[in-house]
Amino acid sequence: MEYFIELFLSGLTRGSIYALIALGYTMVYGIIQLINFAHGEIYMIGAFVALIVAGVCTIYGFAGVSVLIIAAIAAVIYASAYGYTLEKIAYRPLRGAPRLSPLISAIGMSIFLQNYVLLAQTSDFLPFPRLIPDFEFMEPVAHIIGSPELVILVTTVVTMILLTLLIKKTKVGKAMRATQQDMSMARLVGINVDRIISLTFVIGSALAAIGGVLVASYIGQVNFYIGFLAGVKAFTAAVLGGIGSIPGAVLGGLVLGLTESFAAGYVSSDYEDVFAFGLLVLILILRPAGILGKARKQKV
Amino acid sequence: MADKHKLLEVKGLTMDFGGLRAVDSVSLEVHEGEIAALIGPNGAGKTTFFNCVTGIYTPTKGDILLHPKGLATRRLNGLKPNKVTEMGLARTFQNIRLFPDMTVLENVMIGRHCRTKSGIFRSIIRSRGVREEEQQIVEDSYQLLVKVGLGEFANEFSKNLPYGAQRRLEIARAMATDPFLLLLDEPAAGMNPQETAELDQLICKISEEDRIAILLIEHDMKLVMNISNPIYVMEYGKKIAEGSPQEIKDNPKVIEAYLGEETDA
Amino acid sequence: MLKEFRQSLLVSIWFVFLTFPLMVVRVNTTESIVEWRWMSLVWVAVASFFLSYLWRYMLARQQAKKKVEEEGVQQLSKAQLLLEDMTFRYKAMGVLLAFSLVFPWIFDTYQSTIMISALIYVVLGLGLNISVGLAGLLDLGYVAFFAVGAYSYALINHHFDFGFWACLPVGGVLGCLFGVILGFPILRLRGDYLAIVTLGFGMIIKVVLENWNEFSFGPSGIANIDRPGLFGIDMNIDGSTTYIYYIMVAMVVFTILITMRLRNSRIGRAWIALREDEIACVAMGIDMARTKLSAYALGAFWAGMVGVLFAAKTTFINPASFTFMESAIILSIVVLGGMGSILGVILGAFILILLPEYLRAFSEYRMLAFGAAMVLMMIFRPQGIISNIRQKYEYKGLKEEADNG
Amino acid sequence: MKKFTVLLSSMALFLSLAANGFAADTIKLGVAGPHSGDLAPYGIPAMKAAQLVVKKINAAGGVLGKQVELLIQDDQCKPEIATNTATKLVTDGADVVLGHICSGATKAALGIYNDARIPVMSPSATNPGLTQTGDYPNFFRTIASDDMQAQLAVDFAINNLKVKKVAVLHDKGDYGKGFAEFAKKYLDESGKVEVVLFEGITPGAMDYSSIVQKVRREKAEALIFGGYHPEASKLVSQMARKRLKTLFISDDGVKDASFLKVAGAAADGAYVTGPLDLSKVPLNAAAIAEFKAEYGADPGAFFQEGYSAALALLNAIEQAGSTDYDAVTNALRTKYVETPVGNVKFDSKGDAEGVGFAMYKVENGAFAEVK
Repeated sequence: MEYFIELFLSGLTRGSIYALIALGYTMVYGIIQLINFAHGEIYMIGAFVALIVAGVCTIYGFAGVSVLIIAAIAAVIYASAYGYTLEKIAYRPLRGAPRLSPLISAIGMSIFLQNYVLLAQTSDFLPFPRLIPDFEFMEPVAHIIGSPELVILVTTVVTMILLTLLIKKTKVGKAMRATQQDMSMARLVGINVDRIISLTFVIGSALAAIGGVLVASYIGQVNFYIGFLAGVKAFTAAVLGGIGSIPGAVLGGLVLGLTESFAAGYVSSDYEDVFAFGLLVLILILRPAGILGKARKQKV
Repeated sequence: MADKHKLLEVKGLTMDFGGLRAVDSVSLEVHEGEIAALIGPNGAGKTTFFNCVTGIYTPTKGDILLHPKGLATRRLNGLKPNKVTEMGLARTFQNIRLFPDMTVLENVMIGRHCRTKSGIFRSIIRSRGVREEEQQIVEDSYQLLVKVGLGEFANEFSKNLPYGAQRRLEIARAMATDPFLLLLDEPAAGMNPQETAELDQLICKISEEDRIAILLIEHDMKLVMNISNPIYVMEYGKKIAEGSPQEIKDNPKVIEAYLGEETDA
Repeated sequence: MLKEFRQSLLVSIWFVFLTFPLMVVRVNTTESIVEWRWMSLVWVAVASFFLSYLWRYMLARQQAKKKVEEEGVQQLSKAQLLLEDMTFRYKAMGVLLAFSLVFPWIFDTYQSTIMISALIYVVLGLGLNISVGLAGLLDLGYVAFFAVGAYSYALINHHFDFGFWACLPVGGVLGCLFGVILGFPILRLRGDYLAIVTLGFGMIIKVVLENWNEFSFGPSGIANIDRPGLFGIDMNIDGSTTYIYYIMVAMVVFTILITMRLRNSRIGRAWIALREDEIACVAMGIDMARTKLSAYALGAFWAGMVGVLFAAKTTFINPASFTFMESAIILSIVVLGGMGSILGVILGAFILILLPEYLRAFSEYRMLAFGAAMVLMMIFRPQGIISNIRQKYEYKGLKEEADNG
Repeated sequence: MKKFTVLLSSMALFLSLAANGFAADTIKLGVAGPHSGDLAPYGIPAMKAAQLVVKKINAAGGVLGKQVELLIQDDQCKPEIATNTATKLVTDGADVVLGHICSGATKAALGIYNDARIPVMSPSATNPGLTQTGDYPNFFRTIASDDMQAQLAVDFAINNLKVKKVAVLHDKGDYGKGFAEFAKKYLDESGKVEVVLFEGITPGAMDYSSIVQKVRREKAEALIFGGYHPEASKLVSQMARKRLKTLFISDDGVKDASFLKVAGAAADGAYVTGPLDLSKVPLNAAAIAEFKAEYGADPGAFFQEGYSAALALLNAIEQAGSTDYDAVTNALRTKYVETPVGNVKFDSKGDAEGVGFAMYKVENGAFAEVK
């Protein structure tokens, strides 16, 4: 039983990170029906910026939680800026182009950003400072769930509540939902659609950056390639949950994380990825719109 | 009229989207040689009705029966669109759906696909039979283009055609599938009066020369009243009237439905 | 003028801000050293300032071109007109073929090996072109079929000692079979879902090859695969390379011939129609599932076949050769060359494979350039280097027109 | 057809003659390995070592009175590129080749060198099959093979650490899985230890906490990991996080400064195998000093092995008195040569005699040899 709980918690931790990244995919897809393939790279850039800022801060004498906060804020700002620029350069000129074009552009951007970081920094794995302290009160259960896991879970839940509030309660959120429903209609009623799209990228990138900082301080290392697999998995999560649906992304992330964790724990980690993608194919065959996705009738 | 062969018979067709009933038990018949029309205000469910008949949607309830001449009756519910087309029912689209990066001629040649049969291996070997079939496709398609008045544009990209010509190209493409019943979804939308008049003639010509029955959705009342009989009227998913043009003109329900719409427009 | 300047200045400042932490700062936490590379900041500032001018100019040009096209005027560049000219085409093809035949006698063995690699990518590009370029099915796991072909030869050769020629069709057929098996459940999916699922399949095949030691010998791979045989003649490395080179040339010619015929056939038209508009396509009586499956499986066929040759050429294969990056490179060949265009794909393969080979000094920037080129191509020249030219048909009416006019 | 083959072979003959003709003025030492891409850190030190050796020897009059010329080729550690670079080196008339770095690339390239009868010496390809299958008579190496590491790790676990239950993990890669499989084989053969877990982990996966929990559930006393340092540091960090006290034993791929840096305190107490401590070998210190003088930094991975291989190859040509294949390989097998990895000659399979591994323990952020 304890083993089950252990696996459950590590699946939950991993799943909530997937969920954070998956939200960016799902929000962007909901609005412009594009798989933002470079989203995983935004996550990686977030982690890298946090690493650099935290490193500089530590060397110049800051310490403890203040470093974590400064680094996280820098990561969020920079990831958002990259997300914003990404949309402006690689996707906006392609609005109205055949569907394959922005997707290929996104793959190109993903390769570009990876190699940009590789060349600007290094191909080595860099140590990420352990910014999350070990809490005293967690010590008795540390072998099951450690402080970083707790911080990850709490941060994820808080972020998601904030996101839900933003989308449900604010004017901007309403505009986002309107744009998602019908872009041309939203434009007619005076919503600045371009700005809403930019904003979606900014929010999605910020969430990815939070995920990046959390993961990096949890596992303690960063390199230019971490975004690829994380991005693919998070996208899988978004599709699992039903792409375009925000609760779907969260659910998909958790389902995927738990599946991987239980598969590794009870079967074998040899075929971890096979389980993840197998689940995806299975769900897509049984429920093409994903677990929570609504089957959208194509307008003819 | 009763002695004419019944080609399409729709009984109590109902289509739900989630909680929304877009089409509510609509029945309709099209006989041989007829030009039937389905009219109604925007959002009445006409296009949804078409989509159900042509297999793009699977209807929630009701029967769609096809009685090809000399063949057994087939129920179309839930059949894939390409099967429906193979059975001799072709359509055009309200918002034009041509293949933009193919030439005008190729667009029509696609229509011939389901009536021809060269497979992958034979296409690779390109035997005499395949070459002959290919040439036949080209000739047939070109003849259709000439018929709709687009012969000179054969090698243009279809995206470069003017709007009215694109509509006619859609009709030619649908004709290429050798249908006995043609479903036209607002063929005159966006056309000027002269183009509409030409379309009017074209539809009559197809009906008379090719012995193809036609069911059309249209907003242009003049066109409908000129050429179609019978006319079915839908509003809010329900059929509210059917009959000859004269009967429809005098039907108070229809007048009400249209007057209501005209104030919007 | 001033507005332009201000805009460029803003862009420049924005990029300086954007690239600052990654390009300027390098931090070594263990030794507490921060390296500040201010020079790169200057480069970024200057480059982004001028590139933003270029960017705006190109965008404006693109817009203008679009407008002209919307007005229905068809533009064919001089190069395209030249290509349309049949006599020129035949002459050019003759020269190219002659050149490719004498190539190994003019250049050394090394050049031939490089050329073989490029030709392998030509075939891969042409194969992927069938599913992506013609039928519009984005396949991000194409390398999986390449792996199927390579492993089928390596394993059959290892266990049963069958030769290259016997395995060549087997590799192709197995690739095709895998295409059908994988394609069957997933081809109902919408375009973007297909992309992620194929990506997943690519990864799954690699994971299976890595884990299933009894079958695939795991990550250590299979060594000492036989080179192609020629009536049992013993060949040294030079001879064998030349021989493989000719096999490859023949295979490319064969591939071109067949894809050309397919493209201009009833099947090829159905693929293109499917790419253009799925709904209209099925409404015109085309069986979507079968058409998609045939495109996907045929694409896989070429990958499988050329995989056999790949294994025979390197004589050693392991799962590390079949990564997502390979799929991405093949995809960029198709995209840069021009989706659907056979000549474009060939040119794309040569540029993408040969250029980095000869510009070894810049090899670090290879992937960076690939990525950027994919984005820029999509924005400024979505049709690729050489856009697809549609076939013109001869019909009776044409002659009459000419007589009348 | 016959004509064609005649043409083919005469052409080939011409080419090889031409190559030999050019080769007459200098001794050509080919160097192949990853010099770009993410694996470049493993290839560049050996390349620089070759440059240093050649510079020194040329300054002293060269080999057999001829100057030594370097032919450097990048293979990015990819088998398919390695065959191209090998062909390039053969075409350019290399007499001996130092390389390749990765086992996969080496396997792919060796056939080509073998056909051209060129001796090849790798400073780093540790795959046992390279020497033990006897498929590659032209192959030599200045590093010991993986099975020796695995043997050492297993012996150490059984005899020194006295563990009874061992979990074996690997990164599914060529090197890591090979090591893990040998470790499992030796553990099973010993009969004293139970292998409770044998699994691959996914490099680049977000975390390894499930597998760490699994190691705990199986009550393994020691974990033997085959792979490289990024995964190893992730594993030890997560074990520390989960308060798992299982001993960690790994291979040479983990004995890297990055492991200490990235894993930090969690690395303390980990055991890794690595080449014997060479600080006592006089030539080793000299080689490192040479490097520092030239580049102002510490040499990276496989520098000593690369330096030794370059020395051994050129020495063998000198001893043989020609670049003839049989003479050179014979010299390599019979004549001792003083190198940074010790005074070595090569056995009939191509492995260097007297080159082996030692066990190191991480103590206070450094590797310390366990006696």
